Amino acid sequence: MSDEPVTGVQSILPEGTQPTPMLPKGLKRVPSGVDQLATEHLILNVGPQHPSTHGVLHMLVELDGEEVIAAEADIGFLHRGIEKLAESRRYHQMGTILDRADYVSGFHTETAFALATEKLAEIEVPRKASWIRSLVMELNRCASHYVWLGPVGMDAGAMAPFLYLMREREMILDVLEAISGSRMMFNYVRPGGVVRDLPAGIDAPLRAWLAIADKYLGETEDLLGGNEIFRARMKGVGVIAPETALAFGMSGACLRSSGIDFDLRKARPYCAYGEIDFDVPLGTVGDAFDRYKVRVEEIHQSVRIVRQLLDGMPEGEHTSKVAKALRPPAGEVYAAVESPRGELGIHLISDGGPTPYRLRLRSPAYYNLGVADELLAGGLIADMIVSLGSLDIVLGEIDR
Amino acid sequence: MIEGTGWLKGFVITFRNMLRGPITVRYPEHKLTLPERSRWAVQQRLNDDGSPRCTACLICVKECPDDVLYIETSAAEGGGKHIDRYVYEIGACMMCGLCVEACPFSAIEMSHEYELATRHGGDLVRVLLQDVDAASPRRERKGEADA
Amino acid sequence: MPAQRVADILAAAGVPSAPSDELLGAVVRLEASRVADALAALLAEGFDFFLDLFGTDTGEAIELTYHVRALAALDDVFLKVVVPYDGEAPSVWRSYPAVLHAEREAAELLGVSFPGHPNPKRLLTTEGCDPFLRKSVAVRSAEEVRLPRE
Amino acid sequence: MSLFLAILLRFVGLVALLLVNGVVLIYMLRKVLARLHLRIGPNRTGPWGLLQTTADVAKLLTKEDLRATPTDRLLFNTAPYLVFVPAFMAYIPIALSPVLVAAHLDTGPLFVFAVLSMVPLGVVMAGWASNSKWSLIGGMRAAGLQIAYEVPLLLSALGPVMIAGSLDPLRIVAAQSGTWLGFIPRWFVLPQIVAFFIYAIASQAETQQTPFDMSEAESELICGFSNEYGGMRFGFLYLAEFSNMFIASAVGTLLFFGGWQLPWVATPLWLAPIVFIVKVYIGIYFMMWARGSLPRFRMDQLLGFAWKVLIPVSLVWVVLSGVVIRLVSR
Repeated sequence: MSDEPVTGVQSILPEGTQPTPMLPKGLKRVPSGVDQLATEHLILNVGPQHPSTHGVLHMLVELDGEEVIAAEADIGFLHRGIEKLAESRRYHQMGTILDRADYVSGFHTETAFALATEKLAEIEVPRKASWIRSLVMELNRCASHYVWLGPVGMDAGAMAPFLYLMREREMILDVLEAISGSRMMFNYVRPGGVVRDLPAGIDAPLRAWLAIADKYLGETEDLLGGNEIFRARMKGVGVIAPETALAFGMSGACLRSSGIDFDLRKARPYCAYGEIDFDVPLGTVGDAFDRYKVRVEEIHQSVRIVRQLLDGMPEGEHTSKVAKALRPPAGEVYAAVESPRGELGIHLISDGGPTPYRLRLRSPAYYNLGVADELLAGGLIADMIVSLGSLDIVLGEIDR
Repeated sequence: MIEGTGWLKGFVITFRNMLRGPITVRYPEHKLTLPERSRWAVQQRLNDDGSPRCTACLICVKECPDDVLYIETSAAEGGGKHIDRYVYEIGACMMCGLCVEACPFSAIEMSHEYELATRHGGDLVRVLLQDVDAASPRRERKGEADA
Repeated sequence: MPAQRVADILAAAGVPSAPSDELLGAVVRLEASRVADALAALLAEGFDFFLDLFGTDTGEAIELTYHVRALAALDDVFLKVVVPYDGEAPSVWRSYPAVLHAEREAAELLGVSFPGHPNPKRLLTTEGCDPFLRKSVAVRSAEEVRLPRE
Repeated sequence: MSLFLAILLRFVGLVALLLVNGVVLIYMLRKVLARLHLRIGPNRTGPWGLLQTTADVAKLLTKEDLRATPTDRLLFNTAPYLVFVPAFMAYIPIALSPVLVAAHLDTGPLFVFAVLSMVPLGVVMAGWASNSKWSLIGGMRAAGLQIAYEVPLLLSALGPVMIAGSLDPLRIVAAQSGTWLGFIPRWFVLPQIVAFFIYAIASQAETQQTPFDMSEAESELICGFSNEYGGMRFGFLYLAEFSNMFIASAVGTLLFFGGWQLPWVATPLWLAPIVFIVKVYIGIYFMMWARGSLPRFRMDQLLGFAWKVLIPVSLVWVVLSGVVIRLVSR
């Protein structure tokens, strides 16, 4: 490394060039010409303290009246350097920071890391541990989709579904708390298995949720997808063509709503998914309404998966013996899970030490958000809010 | 735009939910029962006679990712260790439970104490043990094999 | 797909590379200056899904890893290039626009540059922040940042 | 009684009605929305949270009067009053009973619509003077919306007026007394059902309730034109909104639901105001119910709906009911 201290934006710019000002790429700053009036474009800062940016996202948009001409996502307000911190954590401690990356579906990040470590250290995972992981991940997927579906209804102005979905989400979080000890920061999945077996009596609250999940979700579907205003707001808004989705590395429901059938649970089954029967819903148009439909159907499928997992939960050990001070051999692995937002990958490089040499979190929402600059231009402000919401971004995971 | 009856259905659903009644828990009067595994503030587990189980082995201190535990020890008069202070900074604790998992003597546990809001910053630093002799690790290990 | 096949594809496009099959999968190592050509060739061969770009400080240089996938055949390929500290690799956004954010992130966190990037601003950190994914930048421990205990 | 005293009494009465209404409506909105959303609503201040809005008013009144430096001082300060005063004036011809009315105006509904059409002026003023982009967009939206929905609102009121043959609220109500076939109240809502629906939609839009809460679409514009306001200036904007709700429901009651009259029985004079208020509050409940159940339109869809659907339908309806009334009355 050079002795020169690297400071400022100059470090990432070629020699002699000046940093560009913070303005959107397609900025025009010209009279609009639409109505032959000398109207000037408006630069609007949406966020980082805006009710609809779902966290601390900052959107810089250029407006002609209410029409969005250019937009640029500005992220990093929640950057905590998780990838750097991971280099000083031992393997069994990693859950504490990985939970905080994607804070609405911590189990997925934890499991991705556990799978990567197990691959690297060649640890066998008991069958029951895999099933428990699948169970908690599916529950977590439902909780995450609930907390997407509600706010996206709020983005469109409907407040009721949000609060109704909180009711169901609470039931799930109670179950997750009973299993792991915490409602969101679980720290439960470890390399080799899970920390503790499922508690006795977890069946009852889970079945109680399973009994109402489809019915109550149906009510929300009537309130949102069945409502003409909501349909008018979502249909044809934020259309992502399949080529665009692929080019921007989108995954998860955003990719599937564009009609591309790719789900890691089917493509590369991990945990218990190889033994479970479920469908992968697909969209056709790739607009915000398709993303809504795909995610709602995913909840129904998750309910189905949870029912199967609960019925067929195997007996046995919940974890294999793993040394507390795990030192995987030097090497490099990549393991991924299908998180509620898409392919969440952990790229792990070990040098044989007690902590990872490098841990890279392939964050799905980070890549899904990449399309925003292209997606939002051309719509109205209201469309921008809905399109952005329909991407299901979680800033904790994007900024890491 | 209002061609369908979906919006009318919405009215029916919100009304039905209104009849279902609130789900809010009126917090200070009513409290939820926490699951047994709920992780909240760390507390000491004492023996039946009130003596600490802690041996001041410092494993929990080393394990804690946030470095919220702190033990000051000195040599006890009759040999062994004397715990001057066992300090727990609850304000920095994230209740991950790693210290409890690591403790070989089951000397600490996660309590269900969740009402942690306080008016004084000083309350966020707790002294869990003060001026007591640490338990002898050998005796504990025999009695508590695989505890 | 074995790494040798990937190397053949790259060789046909005139990019020399060193393939190896590792625990990670098919890994191909090549010159940093040729990475844009290599990825363009892979895109033409059906590697349509860009997963990730990230850098690792190996202690001597920065190793950039490009992870692409042929979605239909479910083949993963890892391209690895080594650039010196404060060195550069061409931006590959014309093949994969997905890399736009990742290149900005790698640039600021590892102190390399990507000529050809259309919007080379900082992404996650603010002006004056060290490229802290380098090993030479230490994480301050909790003891260092903590207020002194009384 | 001297003229001065009479005027003073009426003025005080109106102010009291408006303030009490505001306080009660805010409490009611919170409770109704909370119940619709499985919540409890305010329940800490006073029994059942009854004093919550009183506490809020006290808070707003005692707050520091802040104004950001780059705002236009004169316009910024006057805009809340320009919004509030028309809302206040609209109470004048509202007849709670045949005698309980601030001023008996022959053109009651017309007067209400006329003064309420001044509100957009204040809203645009507030939006522009705030020197905030969000406020500006909110103000422009509110103006566009109110202008668009004023037309169907007026047209929908024409039907009942044509049947009654008068713009006088007393005569409109009087025309709705009695029954058809002995048990159906002669309320204008039945023959004028289409006009009633148009009125309901347009008044929901005029009072800026979901699904028409464009100007303060909180998920888009945060707080719209009232973004930069605080303290009692914000209180005035807020109060005007709630008082408009009352006006909209009250005018609807006068035009379509027989005003202060009970169906089937003669209404004693002392009961009339109570009947009227109850009817108005039932109307307001429906407005709040819609607010709690529906998503929000997009601005262009909203304007398209007003100009392309509501106005043509109401025009056709006016012609149709005019012809029918002419034929029936012959």
